Amino acid sequence: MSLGLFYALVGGGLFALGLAGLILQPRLLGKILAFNILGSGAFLVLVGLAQRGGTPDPVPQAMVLTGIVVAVAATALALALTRRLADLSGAAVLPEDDARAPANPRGPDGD
Amino acid sequence: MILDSLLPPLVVLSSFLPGLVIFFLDESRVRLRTTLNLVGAVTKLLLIAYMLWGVFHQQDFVFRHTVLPGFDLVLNADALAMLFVTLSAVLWFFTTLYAIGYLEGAPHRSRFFGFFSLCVTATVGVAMAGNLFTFFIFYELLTLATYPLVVHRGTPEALRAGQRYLAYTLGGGAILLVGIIWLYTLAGSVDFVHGGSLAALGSAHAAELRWIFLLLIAGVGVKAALVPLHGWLPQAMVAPAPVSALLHAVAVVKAGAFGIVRVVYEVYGVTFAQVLGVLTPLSWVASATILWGSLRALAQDDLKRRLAYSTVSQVSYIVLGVTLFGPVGTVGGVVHLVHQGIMKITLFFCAGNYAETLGIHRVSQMDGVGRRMPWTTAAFTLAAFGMIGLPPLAGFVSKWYLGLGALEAGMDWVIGVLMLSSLLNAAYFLPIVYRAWFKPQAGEWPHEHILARGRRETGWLLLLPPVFTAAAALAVGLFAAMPFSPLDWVQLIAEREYAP
Amino acid sequence: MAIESVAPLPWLVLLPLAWATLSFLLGPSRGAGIAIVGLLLQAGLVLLLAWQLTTMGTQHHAVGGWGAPLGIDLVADGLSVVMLLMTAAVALPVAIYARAWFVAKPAGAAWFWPLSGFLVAALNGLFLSADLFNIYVTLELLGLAAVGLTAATGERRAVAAAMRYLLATLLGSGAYLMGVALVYGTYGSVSLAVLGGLVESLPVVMLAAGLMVAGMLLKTALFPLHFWLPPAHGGAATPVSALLSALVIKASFYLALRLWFGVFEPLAAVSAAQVLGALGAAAVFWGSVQALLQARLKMLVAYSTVAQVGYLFLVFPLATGTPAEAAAGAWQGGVLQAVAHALAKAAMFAAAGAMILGAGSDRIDRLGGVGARLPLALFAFGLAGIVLMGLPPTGGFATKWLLLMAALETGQWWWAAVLVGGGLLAAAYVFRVLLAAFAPVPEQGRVTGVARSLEWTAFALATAGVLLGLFAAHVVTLLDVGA
Amino acid sequence: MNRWASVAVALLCAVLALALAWAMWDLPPAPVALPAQVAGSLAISGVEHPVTAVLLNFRGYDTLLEVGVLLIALLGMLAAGATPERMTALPPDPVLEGLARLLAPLMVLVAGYLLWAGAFRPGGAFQAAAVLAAAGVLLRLAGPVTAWTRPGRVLRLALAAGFVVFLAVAVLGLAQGAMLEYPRAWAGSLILAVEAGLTVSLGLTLAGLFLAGPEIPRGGPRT
Repeated sequence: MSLGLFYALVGGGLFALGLAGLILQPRLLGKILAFNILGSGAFLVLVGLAQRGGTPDPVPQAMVLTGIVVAVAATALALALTRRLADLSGAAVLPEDDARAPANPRGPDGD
Repeated sequence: MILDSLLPPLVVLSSFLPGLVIFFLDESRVRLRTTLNLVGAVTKLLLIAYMLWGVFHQQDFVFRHTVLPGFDLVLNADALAMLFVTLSAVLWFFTTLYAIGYLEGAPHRSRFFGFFSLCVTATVGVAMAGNLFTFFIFYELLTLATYPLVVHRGTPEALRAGQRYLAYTLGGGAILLVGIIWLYTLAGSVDFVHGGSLAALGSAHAAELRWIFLLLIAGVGVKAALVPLHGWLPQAMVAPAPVSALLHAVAVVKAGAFGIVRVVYEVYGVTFAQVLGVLTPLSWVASATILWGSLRALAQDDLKRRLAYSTVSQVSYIVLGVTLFGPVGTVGGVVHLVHQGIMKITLFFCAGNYAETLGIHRVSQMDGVGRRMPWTTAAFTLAAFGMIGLPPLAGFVSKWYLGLGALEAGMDWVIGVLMLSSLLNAAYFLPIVYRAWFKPQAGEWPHEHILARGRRETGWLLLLPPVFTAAAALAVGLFAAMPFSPLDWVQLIAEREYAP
Repeated sequence: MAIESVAPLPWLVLLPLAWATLSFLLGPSRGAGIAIVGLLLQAGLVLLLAWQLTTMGTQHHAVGGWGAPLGIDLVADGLSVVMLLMTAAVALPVAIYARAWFVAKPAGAAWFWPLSGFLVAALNGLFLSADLFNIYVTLELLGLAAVGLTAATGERRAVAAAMRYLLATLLGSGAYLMGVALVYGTYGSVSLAVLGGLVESLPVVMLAAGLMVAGMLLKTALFPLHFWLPPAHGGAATPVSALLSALVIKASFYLALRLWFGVFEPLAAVSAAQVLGALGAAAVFWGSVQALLQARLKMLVAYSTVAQVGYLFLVFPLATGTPAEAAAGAWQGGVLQAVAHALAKAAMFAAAGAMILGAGSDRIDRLGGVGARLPLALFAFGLAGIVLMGLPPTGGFATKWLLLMAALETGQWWWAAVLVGGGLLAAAYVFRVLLAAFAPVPEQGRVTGVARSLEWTAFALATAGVLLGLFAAHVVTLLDVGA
Repeated sequence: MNRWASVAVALLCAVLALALAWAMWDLPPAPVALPAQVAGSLAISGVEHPVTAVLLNFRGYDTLLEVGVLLIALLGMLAAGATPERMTALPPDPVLEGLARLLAPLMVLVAGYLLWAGAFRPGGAFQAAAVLAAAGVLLRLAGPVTAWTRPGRVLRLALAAGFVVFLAVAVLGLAQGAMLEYPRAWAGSLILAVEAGLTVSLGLTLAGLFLAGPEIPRGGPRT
């Protein structure tokens, strides 16, 4: 087994781990961490699988750089929203009832 | 000629465009709105007069626009189309006049007249549809345009009636659509062709074609108020009188009956339909509807409800005529399309006049109304006699040809249905006429809105339309043998349909 | 410069990026004017592109001059151009609407213009890209812009919805990225053109395709992955709701379609397609019933989107492993449904927004009097509803027609039942609103007027949805280019 | 979520991991060999390091959009609204502050080096920007820099500058025939210009992801 393939296998495991965490973690911070694990898994597969033959490949490396920046941006936005939500509702979790359109506590003022 | 092919869409647009403009007009622009209405109505009549002349001389007016591959929007002004177009355009003109008088000072008139025009647009489209797709398009448009008219008053009762109306008609539309598409996948064409186009498929698909026939007839039968699909019609009576007049005489119910005519004659072909054996069951349904409608009418005290059940019954004469195999039966059925329209619109105009002038809504309140409103009552009487089938009125001509057609088709039992139904007609119309003319007035009128001024018993815009249509009901019976009478025109259609 | 030499492809991405940046530089709540000008130019470019397509066929642009697989290619075929037309046709009226909306309701206005500029750029970029990894970047651009717009009112409900939406969209693109990684590892390229000739039925490719399509299902909110959609679409500022429901979910649907019937065609299994169809059918019924039960107008409209998304996925069973002619019809029907729904749903949200603004409440039972005071908005709502019901002669009908034909031609009558039944359910929830708005009000003058442009843009969008049905043949012709 | 559902999710994810491993285990070599193509075109790319060449030339379009992603993440944070300052107030620490003031210029220098080095060895705009952003975070934590809720005109210009330069270069390329096509002779300089712009903007944006949002309570951040 080449080093590249090893990375890729680890990446696959991290991806699955992240997926499980994203679904199962109740707290938003946990979900955000899980997303980062999931993303890292995908990056590892991208770089590792392409280099399983041993030759380094600059294309996936560049792609992963791009991907990391995107992930940083997404993480930052997620953290900001979490903080904002915690300020507004007092807890960094998603309200369970939201999908069912709760009554607006501030009265029927539309948007 | 390019212009000739543009005439059918122009006829459609002549009410669509004014309707669209009216919809966005401010409520206070009474004069502009009236002008637009009348300009549209008159333009339509002129266009139709020109086309009638052309169709008589075997000229074709066909418009075609491809919507999707294999799906053409076709407007074809054939003889049958022109019959219905003329009927609806003429009656629309009168109804517009009537509605202007009827709604004077009422709220939401822009909305009303906007949808009113859309409604006639849809009817004209139904009439000129050259294939089932086009028919379906306008058939559904008709549903949508009439819904706001039915709920126009906005009362809980009206809203309920509207809901029921939608449930029936949209359901019917969905069934119709499935039938059309099934037929199209089977036959590759759903064009209206003289003599039908399905005979070529032969008996290999007989079972499927019977199912499709059921779907199509059920789809259009909802609007034609065939029993047991008639439940929406009596409820829709909450609409203002001009709407009821239009619904019963011109637009909705007629579109359904007209659809049955098209399906039997020009999709299946009457000969092929006979071979498939689908006509006889349809004639049973029609007969049942005729008798059931009349029986229910007997039990109604509300004048408009009584008229509504009468419509259920009368429209099935058209369906019955269609099922009588042979040209005479065809004449009887199709000509009733016109005759019933003229008579029924008169009756609804009169009912509207009673309600609007004196607040009379029930048969039991009509004692002695003939002396207070002689012109209206005279018109009512003429139309009622026509419905019963007294000679020389329009209804007599229809029933005469239906009877002859039944004999020709060897379905003698239909005569019995016709006679029984005429008796029932008499039983629910004659008491009204008797009360109106011969009973003394019993106390005050329920709610007198419009006072008599000299010889004028009510507003002249309310009075003139029923008087004219009643005169027409007499004229089409008296002069049935004259060229260009409805009967003459229908005989032309029947000749073309049964031509070898 | 001759008009033939203008290359619309790169400009379709650069132009919205430029006006987005410019409006950011101008500062908070600024930039409506340049956005509208930019969108007008964009509409012109797309029309030019459509014309080029019909005369010269599929259009290509090799970014950086390298060409695939080293560089990234932009390709505009019929499907791309129809999607681009849809984007332009929705974004322009919505921009005009938004300009008036934020005057009346400033919540969420601050960074609306730059965010929506990036959103439009992402959409255009996604529809044009022929490179799997580049598509990933456009997906993320699109998703984050959409989340930012959702959260922008700063209200608790909106922020919670945005958070839920963000997690869903990140998970979706994460799964997609994993698929890209597997594909690159297997074939050494992410260019659609290169992969087109290489893809075969290997386990790793099946896994990649499964992950990518699943990611797109989540982003398109196909039942039962729709949980994030109603609060996000129902809770955002109205112009945002219109953009999200009309356009954003279509991007991921487009991608699912592109992949399934494009590079992954050799793997497409009838059984998987039937599953997608079944989920679509469940979405139609679940979404419609939920819409019927909502007390709030915008939530009703949002659940209607859940239902309408279901129709989109009927394409898969109808066009996978079926005879070529039926498959072509189903495919056309699916794309037309995406466009018809985009126009109608944007119109519906716009009209709903105007009605809510006028009535001062988004509760459906408080809409009484709207019919009298805001007839144009209500009319637009009704027209849009008719498109969604699939009644003739609208775009929704053309869609339903094509799908029904395909269903009956291939003997899959159960999908026909879904189409017909779904139309009736749509009628039920649309007329529920109309009924409420027709109801007379005891208090005179409770409903106030709104800016005219709010009503007119809704009406224009709805009319476009209707006219689409009459001119569907043109769209279908365009769609066939390069298909 | 109840226990059984959790177990089911965990099991499914485990199955996914195994499936991924099995699918990746014994793959034949990829039919397309991009590294060779990259190497073949490196000489005309304007830079010597292959990753930088891919990042800013061959797939520069990805990078252009990715800068957009960063910018909208920042916009999204700003749009979601300001939240009150939640940082626990540290006592003013002259040592910490002094150190930060000393380190910051040094970090800017390192960023400059990384930017320059990117053309021929690992490094480049992103690495440089990350260091710049770290400097910003450090200064914020140590005190001298305050948080910002709404960027002013100058700050907006700086935030967007990198993107604007990149866009301008993309448009410039159209004159050559394709978006982002660098003229051969100018490729190196243009890429450096883009990278310089990006370093500033990305550094600020990344720092902004940390700095943006908190509303400064009355009386300054430290009270």
